Amino acid sequence: MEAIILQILNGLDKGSAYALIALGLTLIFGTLGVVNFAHGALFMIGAFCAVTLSRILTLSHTVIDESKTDFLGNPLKVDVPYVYDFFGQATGDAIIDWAVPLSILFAIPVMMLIGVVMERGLIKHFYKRPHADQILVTFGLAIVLQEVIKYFYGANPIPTPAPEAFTGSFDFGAMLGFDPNMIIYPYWRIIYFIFAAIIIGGVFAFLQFTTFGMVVRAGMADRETVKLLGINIDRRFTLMFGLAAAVAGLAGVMYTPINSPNYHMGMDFLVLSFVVVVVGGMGSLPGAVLAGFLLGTLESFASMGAVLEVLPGINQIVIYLVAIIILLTRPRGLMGRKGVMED
Amino acid sequence: MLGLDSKDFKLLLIVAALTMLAPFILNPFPEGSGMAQFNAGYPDLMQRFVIFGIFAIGFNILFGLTGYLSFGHAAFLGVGSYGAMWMMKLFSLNVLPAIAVGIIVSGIFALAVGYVSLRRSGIYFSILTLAFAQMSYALAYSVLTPLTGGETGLQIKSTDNPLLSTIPEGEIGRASLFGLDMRASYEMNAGDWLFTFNAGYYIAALIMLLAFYLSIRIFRSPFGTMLRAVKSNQTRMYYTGLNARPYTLAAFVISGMYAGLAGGLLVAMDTQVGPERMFWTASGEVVLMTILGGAGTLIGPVLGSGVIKYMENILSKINKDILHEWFAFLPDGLEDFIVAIVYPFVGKGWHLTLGLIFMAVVIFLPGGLVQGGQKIARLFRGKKASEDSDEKSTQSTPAE
Amino acid sequence: MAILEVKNVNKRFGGLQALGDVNLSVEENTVHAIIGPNGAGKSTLLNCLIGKLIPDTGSVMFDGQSVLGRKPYQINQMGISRVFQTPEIFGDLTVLENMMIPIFAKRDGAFRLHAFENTFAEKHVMDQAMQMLEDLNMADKRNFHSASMSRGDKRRLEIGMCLAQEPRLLLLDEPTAGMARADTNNTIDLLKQIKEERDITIAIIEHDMHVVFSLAERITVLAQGTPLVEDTPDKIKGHPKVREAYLGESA
Amino acid sequence: MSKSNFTRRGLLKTGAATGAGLALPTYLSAAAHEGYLNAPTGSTVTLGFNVPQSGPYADEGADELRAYELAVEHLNGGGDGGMLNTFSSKALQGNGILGKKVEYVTGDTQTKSDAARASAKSMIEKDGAIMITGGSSSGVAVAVQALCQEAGIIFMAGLTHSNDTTGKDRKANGFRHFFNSYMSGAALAPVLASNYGTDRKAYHLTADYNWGYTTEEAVRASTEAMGWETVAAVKTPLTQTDFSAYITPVLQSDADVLVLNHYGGNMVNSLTNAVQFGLREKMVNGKQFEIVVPLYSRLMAKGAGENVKGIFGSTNWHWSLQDEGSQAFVKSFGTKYGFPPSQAAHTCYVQALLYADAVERAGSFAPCAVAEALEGFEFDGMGNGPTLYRAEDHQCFKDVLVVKGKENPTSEFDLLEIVEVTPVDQVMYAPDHPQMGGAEASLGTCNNGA
Repeated sequence: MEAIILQILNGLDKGSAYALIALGLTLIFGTLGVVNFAHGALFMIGAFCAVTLSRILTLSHTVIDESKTDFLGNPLKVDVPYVYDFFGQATGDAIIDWAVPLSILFAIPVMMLIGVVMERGLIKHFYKRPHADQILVTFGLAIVLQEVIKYFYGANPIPTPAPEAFTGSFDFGAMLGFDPNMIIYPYWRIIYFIFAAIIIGGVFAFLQFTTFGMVVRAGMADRETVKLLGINIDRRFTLMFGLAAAVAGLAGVMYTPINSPNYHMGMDFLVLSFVVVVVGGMGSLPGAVLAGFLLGTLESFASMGAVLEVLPGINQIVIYLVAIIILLTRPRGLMGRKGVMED
Repeated sequence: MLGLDSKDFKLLLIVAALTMLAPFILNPFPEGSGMAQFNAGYPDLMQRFVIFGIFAIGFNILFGLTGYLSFGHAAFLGVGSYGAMWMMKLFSLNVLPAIAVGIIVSGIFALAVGYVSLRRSGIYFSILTLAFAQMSYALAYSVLTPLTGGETGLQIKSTDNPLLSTIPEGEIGRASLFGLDMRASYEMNAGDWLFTFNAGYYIAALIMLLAFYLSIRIFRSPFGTMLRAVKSNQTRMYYTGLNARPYTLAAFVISGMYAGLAGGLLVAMDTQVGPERMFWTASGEVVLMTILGGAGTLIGPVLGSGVIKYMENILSKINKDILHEWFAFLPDGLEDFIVAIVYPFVGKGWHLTLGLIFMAVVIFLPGGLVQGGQKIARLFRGKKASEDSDEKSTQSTPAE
Repeated sequence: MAILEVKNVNKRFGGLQALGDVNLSVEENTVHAIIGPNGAGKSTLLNCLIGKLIPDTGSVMFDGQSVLGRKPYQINQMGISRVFQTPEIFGDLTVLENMMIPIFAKRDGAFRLHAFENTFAEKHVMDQAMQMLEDLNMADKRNFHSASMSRGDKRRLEIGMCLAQEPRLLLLDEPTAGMARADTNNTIDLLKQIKEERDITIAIIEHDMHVVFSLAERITVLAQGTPLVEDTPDKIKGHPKVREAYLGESA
Repeated sequence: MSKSNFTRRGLLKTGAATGAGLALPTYLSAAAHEGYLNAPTGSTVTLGFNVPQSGPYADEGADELRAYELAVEHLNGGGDGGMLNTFSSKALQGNGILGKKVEYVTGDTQTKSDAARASAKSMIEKDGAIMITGGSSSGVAVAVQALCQEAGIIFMAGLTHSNDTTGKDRKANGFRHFFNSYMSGAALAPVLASNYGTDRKAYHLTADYNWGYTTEEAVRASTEAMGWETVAAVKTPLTQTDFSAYITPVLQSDADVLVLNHYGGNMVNSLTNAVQFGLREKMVNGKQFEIVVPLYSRLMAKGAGENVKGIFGSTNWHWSLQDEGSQAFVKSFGTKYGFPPSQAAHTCYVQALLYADAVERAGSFAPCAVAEALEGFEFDGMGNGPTLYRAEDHQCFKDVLVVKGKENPTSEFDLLEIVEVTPVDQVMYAPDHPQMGGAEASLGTCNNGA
């Protein structure tokens, strides 16, 4: 029982990451009709926004500490962050400690900007091109972005911990009447889940209740007609791209304390998020979210020892297996529309 | 000639000449010179050029003609390799039966995967093929270790004793063609130049020519026309009394067999196979090769695979020392500056250059490298010729 | 003799009765038009004939054999060809290749792995295709990229492709929809010519009365999913029920 | 037709064999000259450094490359000589190898066996490399080692820890200085027993590939021999990034130790996740829950950040060692690059020197002669104390370091502290040990490539 509850929690947690990435991916596809292979790279850049901010916050000048020596036996150079100078050590530490949450504020404008520049500078010219061309150009872009990050930050994972206050875990079990310490869940993962829910809800509300969202949804359904109505749909689509980039970026920022970011983390997620989008149904926002959570949960359950004993290796293939079954029984994914991306 | 019209025959002759003379063409720079770094005329890379050429030619039969974008083609390459490897380990070190088994095994696997995947089209088809390939990869890496050797993969070991081959005690079996070692080379010196003629390369090249010839025949056949009809308009196809499914399945299996052939050849040239040959990035690579060269064109995929393999093997080996050597003629400060500018794009940064090339090609040459070649050819031929080709483009000469 | 016999066909989509007890019989070697206002069920009926939809009840017999449950390509192989509202041709192929495909289909059936012949060396197929293009006055356009032709030419090509299969029944779904006047007249002329020169049955669904009355020998009027009346064009013109249900409205 | 199975470009660089002109194609066969492949005939000799430059191990590869560049500098008499001054064998003179200036070529393994072999082949066929070295994973090491055996080139393995490299996949032309899974297990077990007691229940998470298997096997065998019980061993996919689904079952098991048989990105993520789930604060059966990471590397410890503090593992070498060999190496590396070398850099540097030394002692570059010089070679002054290159399996036997994550690091490099230097006797095993492929495993015969 405890095991099952925990795996559901794991699934929801994993699912929220899948859902956030898939949401942006399907948003871009639904509005712009573009298959964006660089979407994983946007997630990765989001994560590196957090790394960058924490680097900025820890920008330091060096002080020589004569009492200690470095590995060569010279007097040790100690880095003193400028924030210490500005705010004193205690406040300075607190600010550095909160680098990841602060990065949200930092990442939103940066990611919006990257998204808009990407759309205006590159993607815009590919709306009418075949999907194959879109794949090639966005894949090329993904490689370039990845290599640029690798050039500046190296290939090693970079630890970006959550604020001290969130490092513990929450004891669900005690709350539900199980033995203590049996069902515990890290605070940050709970925060990630709530954060994902808020973002997803926000995007839905935005599309549902604002005029902007209505126009965009109309544009998703029938671009030409909306254009005929004299509405500048292009500018709105550009903003949608920025929004999708920001969603992916925020997913990345918040993910950094869960796993240390590295330059190829986007590629690791790319294939899975495509599977999620397609299982959900191309162009369907609720489908992407549903499929994200579904596949996340299934993956978690497949990793249980009891399951693996019966079906060794199932944890490695379960997502693909389920994707195949769903695509064969529900041709357009869980919630896809007919005729979308079938040619 | 050979059932080809004169234009196609000319193309085949050109490709034949290029592959046969590759040891010269790919080694344009004298040994020991600074530019020798760019020489690609050594057996391993030449073999890879033609083998991945075969892989891409096969992929193009599916993608270029029918428009079905398989994102799991590397699985067939891998399965072909494993099949060929076991054949060599157990039966005979002769490469021919090994390659044959590679083709057959891949063909059967492609039939199964294609039968299921082709129930869907568009990106749904792509994801289905991707899912099958990723499953193959994951299983080969882990659960199927007894069969695949896991991460380490399979090699011929001194303990392997193929049924039909006798190996001297303590020696490791080597792939051969009726006794001709795949690695046997004949070297020719000409001044400062050195040219290597490798048995394995020529065998692979001949097979590639055969594969290329068959692909021309398929492109020009009624079957090929039907495949293009599938890409163009499936509705009309069905209402013309044609069943698109067996056509796409046949194309899928044929291209799977090409991949198996490439996989078998890889093992024949270098007796080793590992599961990462089936990873999705490997499938993505053949997609990129084909689009980069020009999907649906005859020669495009071969060009595309050449460019990518060249990058991977030549560009990645350029290190800082070599750069300094090249730019040594410059004043010190300038030399360092230029090296600093160039360095991020070569050596460990070769992926960056590759990504930039992908983008540049697709932005400026929507038809791939072949289109670039046509543009250049048009420049040279001048105005009159350009009118000709304009007319041609409205007349849609199918694929070249 | 009736070549196509539709009996008691019903088709519902959820709460909507798209077709209710449709009975229709098309005589061999006639031009039979099916008309009716928007939403009368013309397209649904057509889709039931060619295998795209399966009726809930009733039977559709072609030349004594049921077409129900067969795939579109199988029905086509039985001898029914269809021309679409928007021309469906192989846009990436040349006009000549377009024309050769139905001839291959007729010769080789639904699938054949003829991977090593040369398309243009198939002399017999080539001759037939060229002959058909001559008949259509399109021989000079044989190397055109078919997607870049005018709508009228595409329609002409599509009809030609259907004829090249030598079908016994040709179904036309609003063949002149969205066409300029000149193209419409060309198409009417083409169809007239076909009717005169070939032994072929034509069933036509059409909106444009001009087209219907210049071609049809018999007309079935469909309204709200049920045949209202079936008769010769002259009689239909004067029929009060038709006037009320259809012509009256559109006049 | 004469068979030169691999070509030998080195020959031409010298110009010695040129000038035949177009008219007279010459049959070249290595055998005709020196009797082995890629024999250097001019004033230089080329080594091939095959390291990961792209992919997850790129930083480790970059560090290996730095070490090789330093080794080449020292071999050619440049710099401060590094370990040449402390190395017990004095055959090397600082004038290159056998008087030939050392040059090198580099390649990218991408941590894929195909790419690694392609890269190694190009070094052998195109650049005339006489020896290949480097790498950061066992799959690559085994694949390249097999290639070098076929080709007739010496392979000096870089960072490879799987038993298989010198176990069931050992080759006559391949040599490994780095330690292996068995040694990790053997060295760790006593330390674990003395720190955590002998009544422990261990839960293994194992990366689902060869290295993971051998490490799990080794650690299990040696901890079980100390009285520990293994309650579960779960395999995790290599491509896994989030290990929460594998960590949570640990919470419910009655295990009180978690062993992470993971390396690289897997290890960084699984350890981070395990700490997130509060495993380190957990008490089971009145005992503090503990985590063990059998193979540590400083670069990976850096990736895991705070999470490594207090966690035991083993390592081949660490820059804080105080013997003069280590100090000399740290000094020259640190002076040149500004930070201390990693264990990957150390093993690669040492391998390059050992190869050069063996050539000097053998008086020939011929692989079989070099192999003979390395087999059974005993040396000291290379940072690991007295070391034996065992003839039976070409594995180095030396002391193994048991380390633990440092509680109060003074710099970003000061992440591990040495807990114990396990003497070589404790990690010794028979060449036909079952974990090493048993009696069947054999080196085969040495191949000169001609």
